[in-house]
Amino acid sequence: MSPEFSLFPEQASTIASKVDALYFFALAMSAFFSLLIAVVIFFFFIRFRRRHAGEVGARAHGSMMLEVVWSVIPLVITMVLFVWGAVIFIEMKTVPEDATEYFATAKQWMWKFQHPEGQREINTLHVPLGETIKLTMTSEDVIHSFFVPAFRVKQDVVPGRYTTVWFEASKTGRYHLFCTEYCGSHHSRMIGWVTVMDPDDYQAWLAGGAPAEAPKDLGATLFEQHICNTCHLEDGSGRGPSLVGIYGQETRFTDGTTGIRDDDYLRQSILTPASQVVEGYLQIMPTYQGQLSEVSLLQLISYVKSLGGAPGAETSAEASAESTGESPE
Amino acid sequence: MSDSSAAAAHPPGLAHHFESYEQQKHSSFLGMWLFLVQEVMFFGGLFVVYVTYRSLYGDAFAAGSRQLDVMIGAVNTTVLLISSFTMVIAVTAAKKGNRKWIVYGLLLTILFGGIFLGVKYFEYGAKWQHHLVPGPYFEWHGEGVGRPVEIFFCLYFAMTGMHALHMVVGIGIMLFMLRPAWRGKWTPQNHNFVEGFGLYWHFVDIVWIFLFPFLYLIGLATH
Amino acid sequence: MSEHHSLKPYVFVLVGLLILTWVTYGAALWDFGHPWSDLVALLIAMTKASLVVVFFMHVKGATPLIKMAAVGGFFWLLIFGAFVLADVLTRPGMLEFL
Amino acid sequence: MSTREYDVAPDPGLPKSHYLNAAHGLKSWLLTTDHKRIGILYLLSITFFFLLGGIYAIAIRLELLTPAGDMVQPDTYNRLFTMHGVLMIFFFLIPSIPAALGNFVIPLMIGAKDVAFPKLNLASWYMYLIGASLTMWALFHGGVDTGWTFYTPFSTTYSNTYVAAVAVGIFVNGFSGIFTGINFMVTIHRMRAPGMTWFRLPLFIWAHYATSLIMVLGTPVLAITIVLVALERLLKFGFFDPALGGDPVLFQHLFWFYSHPAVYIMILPSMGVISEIIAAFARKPVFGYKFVAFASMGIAVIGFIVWGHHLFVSSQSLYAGLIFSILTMLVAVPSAVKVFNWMATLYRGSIEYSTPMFYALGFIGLFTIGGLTGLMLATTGIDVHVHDTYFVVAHFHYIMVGGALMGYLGGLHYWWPKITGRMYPGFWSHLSAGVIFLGFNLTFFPQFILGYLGMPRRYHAYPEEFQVLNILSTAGASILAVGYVIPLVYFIWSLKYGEVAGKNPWGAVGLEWQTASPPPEHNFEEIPEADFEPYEYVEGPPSERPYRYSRSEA
Ligand code: HEA
Ligand code: HEA
Ligand code: HEC
Ligand code: CUA
Ligand SMILES: [Cu+2]
Repeated sequence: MSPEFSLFPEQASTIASKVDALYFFALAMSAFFSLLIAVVIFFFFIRFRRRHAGEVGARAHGSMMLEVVWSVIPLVITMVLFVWGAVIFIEMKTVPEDATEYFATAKQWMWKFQHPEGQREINTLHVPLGETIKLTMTSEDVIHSFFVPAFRVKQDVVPGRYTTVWFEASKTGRYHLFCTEYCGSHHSRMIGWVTVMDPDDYQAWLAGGAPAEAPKDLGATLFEQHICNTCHLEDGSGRGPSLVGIYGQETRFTDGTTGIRDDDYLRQSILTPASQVVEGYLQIMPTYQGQLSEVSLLQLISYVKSLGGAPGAETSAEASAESTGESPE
Repeated sequence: MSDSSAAAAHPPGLAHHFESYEQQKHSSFLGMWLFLVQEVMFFGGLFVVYVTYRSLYGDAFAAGSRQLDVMIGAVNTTVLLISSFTMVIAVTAAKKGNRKWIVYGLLLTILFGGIFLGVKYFEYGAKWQHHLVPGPYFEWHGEGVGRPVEIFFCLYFAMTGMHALHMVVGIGIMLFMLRPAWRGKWTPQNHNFVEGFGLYWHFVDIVWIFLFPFLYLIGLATH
Repeated sequence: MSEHHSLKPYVFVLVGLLILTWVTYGAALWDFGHPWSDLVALLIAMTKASLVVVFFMHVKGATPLIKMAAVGGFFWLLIFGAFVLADVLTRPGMLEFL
Repeated sequence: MSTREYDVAPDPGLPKSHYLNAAHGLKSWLLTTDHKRIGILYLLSITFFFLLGGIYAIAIRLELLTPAGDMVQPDTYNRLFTMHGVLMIFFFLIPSIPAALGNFVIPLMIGAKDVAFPKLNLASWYMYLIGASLTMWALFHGGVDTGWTFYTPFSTTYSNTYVAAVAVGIFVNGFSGIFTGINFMVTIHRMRAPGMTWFRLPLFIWAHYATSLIMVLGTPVLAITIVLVALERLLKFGFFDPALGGDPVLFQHLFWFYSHPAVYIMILPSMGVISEIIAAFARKPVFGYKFVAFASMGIAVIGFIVWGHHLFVSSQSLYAGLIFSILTMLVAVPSAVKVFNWMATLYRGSIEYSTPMFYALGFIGLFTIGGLTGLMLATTGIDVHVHDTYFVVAHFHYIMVGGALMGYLGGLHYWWPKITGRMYPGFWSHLSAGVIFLGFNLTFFPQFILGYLGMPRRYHAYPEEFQVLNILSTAGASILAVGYVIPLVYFIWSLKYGEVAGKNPWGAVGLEWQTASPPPEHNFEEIPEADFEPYEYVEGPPSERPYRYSRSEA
């Protein structure tokens, strides 16, 4: 089961080969300069060793030309590294629009995952091959970090906010999942597996699992349980604004500032509604701090998102809406 | 500041490793200024935290700010500015070698510094009574949620507390300065200590010049 | 350092400082809108601080080195704050505050 | 093999009166304001903490010999690497060269009787001692388990170890650094001997000027950050814990605002040492003196605005990540300038094979590898993969152990005759330099591979496929340990049995070599004058070499 000893990690995501190409470039550059410097030093060391006691070195004080040359060359090389790295980094940080949203909550010392179809897993995550997967993550306690070496992706999982990571697996198999942010006693045991399956196998796997409700449907239930629906009516006639179609849109607050309604904003609206009050409404929404678990929050948010909003926002909702026959927007 | 072992060949008040009063004076001022640079960065850390949370929790900070009494803040600012002025009196007197006025200047500065701290003491007391001290006792009944407002008060206490601590140290040093001042230790040639201390006191004043608007005034306009 | 030890200039500075204290109070009552109110307060505070630094702390007439030290600390703090804000203000959903 | 054949007029013995015998008794040490004695006090303290930190390192390596966490409990392991990091960084490497060697030689090099504020200097040592004592107190009560980075909210809310005690310890110790920094800056500005203009200063002085700048501008931010952590921990002030409304990433900004520049506090003095050694043993002025000098300042200044490269995956904004990445790249330029100028200094030099020189060459090679892998980390696209893996561990050990520590050892070997008046045995010192170099590479090179394979750091137990490389690393560490014990022995031995060194055993240029070894209490018999350019080596048989600058010898 455990992988064999090797000197290089497997490539199992679409981004892995891009990272490796850059890495090899940097490695070759580093090896070149390290060797160059070592060889030159050795040569000088032998060639210019002291021949007799009173000898001194040549009186060379410097050369402007040389200084410029050996400033500019490193500058150029590092700029290449920067730009190339930035291209990959931006790609890593920009979630493709067609990504399917999965959820992860980390806590000391385990990973909890939930699939858009509702399946839950602990310390393992099954994903279909070739599909773009977006993980929305948060932590219940300290900072953790989601790291799958074979995918070359990593993202800290921070309490109190949502972070995302995306990947598209390119090879079926079982890959290590590590927590890479030190998080206490069993940091080193907060490891698991990501299993990449053929889409068909994945469907079979899903079917085999206990039937579960999608997060957004669970969210809809919570929305009623926590009487959100008493204020947030769909037509906007309630005491609170309608939540239909708001996701990803801009809003104005009473203090004159504006903001985009993203995941973090929704979370803040539910936990600390008074920190930003939507223009035209009174500050009457109660705080739900301490009443909703991180998992419930994610479900509520995915419900709000399923009510539609900016393009690309409701992708996961759309995907699941098809199965339930409910239409967003 | 005198070093007994090597003092023989050296004029009084000039440490053994310096060549001249001039060198000693420049050294001690540069040292003092670098110390103040250090202080700027020290308080600066707090200001950066402040600015960050102010940009994250604008309304809550305004709400928290409204809990402070602006009048008290303004009066205390005045008191502190006057104490800076009385410190200038002491330093100017030291330059002239007027030991009587060094002592008066210091006494006045201690007085105004003391008033400032006294007022702060009552302000803190009021915060305690209103459950505005962060931690388990904190309670918030005003507009906005408690947490961000609590952070405002965390910063309020950290910043004013650190400022007050600097004043307490300053007043302590001034109390120790009274005796040598009266005995005429500081002369027109050598009064680096008084002048250096003056810099410290003015710096503490500057910190407050920023704290006053940041803590007391930000909530005035809204509501 | 100037050799005429008159207190008169310092009285003017003190009066200036006191006036500015009440000016900043008055300005705070006026709503300039976000973030201008804060900036006005900051500007007045900086003016006051400069008065103290330049006159009370005798940076006027000090050696260039001392001048650099006096400016350097605040300048460095500014850089510190600017780069922290470069993150805080550009986090998703934050840029709109600018 | 004697490396001192040109020292034609050996002194008959140690000078009659010098700083070591100027006063006697424990009190004369504990209350001394002599920068040389304070340097010695620091030297002893940091050696102690290096050995202690090294013992922790050995324990770490032993645990990692096998994949299962079978030697110590997980909590114990976490304390091991935390204490290792804290002791090595705050109580060994940061004070190492500045407070021990710098304290000793800076006033000598610029021709001053002492530092500008001798009492502050002593106070700084006591601050160090108090800080260290608090840390030791926590250590005896079980240590701390937060990692040396104290990330919140783990450190403020979840850890149940003595975080506050260590925090206060580091806080107090911070002031030792601030005092040293202020002292050096004023000393360098105001205490230079006549004729010692800025561009006649040894590069060691430039390096320390830059270092002091960082100490004064950076350390206070760490201090206040620690105060906030302590407030949050003790009084539940919610600065950083999201459960209390705080922002944990803000803590990381504050921490790294100090701790990244702090890595330059560790490396710049080492670079200063290397410049001295290379010039002395190639008998040649440092090539591009002004560029090397300004490179120190450049590194210090740019180094302040790159801290965000530790936060690429922390949920810092994408935009900030890119800014910090490009700024980090810029540090490579002054670093490269230094390396290339050192190489050019060797060119057409008259190179003597001596222990300090071996360390200097080791430094250049290992620092280059460490620095170039640092650039990989600064490349955002690569760092996402290797962040918080052993790749980072390897990077910083290459720079800190391979670079900074080698520089420190080189400096110690270079100035040891000045400090003690005696030489150490050539054979053993050459041998230990070799053993350290080999052991070092065996310990840390495999960690680069481990890191890219994905082995996370701060792991008590690890998957089996990583074992082979870990065994190599542990084997290297034991060789390394032997390498470090050898100098310990021969340095102590030399105190009594070492050959008397004389004023200037290396035939080096510089004011510190113009006074007796060990120097008299007030450094110079008469105030020296610097009417020579830096590193001005002049041809001729050593006996009649016209050291124009040395009045007393002429
Ligand atoms: C003395 C200590 C020291 C020094 C000097 C450095 C120097 C550098 N460091 Fe390092 N670093 C650490 C100690 C140090 N570091 C530590 C302790 C950590 C981990 C902290 C923790 O998390 O616990 C760390 C972590 C660290 C990270 C974060 C990694 C992560 O956690 O993901 C990064 C990322 O950018 C980085 C980059 C750099 C760079 C670019 C330099 C540059 O200054 C290097 C410049 C030098 C060179 C470039 C070599 C010389 C140049 C040539 C020979 C010429 C040829 C050059 C070219 C052609 C370009 N370091
Ligand atoms: C100056 C800094 C410095 C130095 C010199 C070292 C030196 C060493 N370090 Fe250290 N290291 C750090 C700074 C340093 N380290 C930091 C900052 C961390 C990160 C901590 C964190 O994650 O929070 C770290 C982490 C770290 C790890 C990663 C732990 C983990 O992430 O799980 C490892 C693992 O191999 C390691 C190994 C070593 C080794 C083998 C040495 C060797 O070079 C040590 C060699 C020295 C000796 C072996 C001492 C020899 C003397 C004796 C044995 C004396 C015998 C005793 C008597 C006679 C009484 N270090
Ligand atoms: C007592 C009435 C009330 C209840 C109950 C209530 N809300 Fe609200 N909600 C409001 C009001 C009023 C606003 C607008 C003012 C504000 O932003 O605080 C609002 C704003 C919001 C917003 C931001 C909308 C926007 O346009 O940006 C979200 C999201 C939200 N609520 C979600 C919820 C959820 C989820 C629940 C239940 C768990 C809930 N609310 C329960 C009254 C309520
Ligand atoms: Cu979770 Cu480490
Ligand atoms: Cu860094």
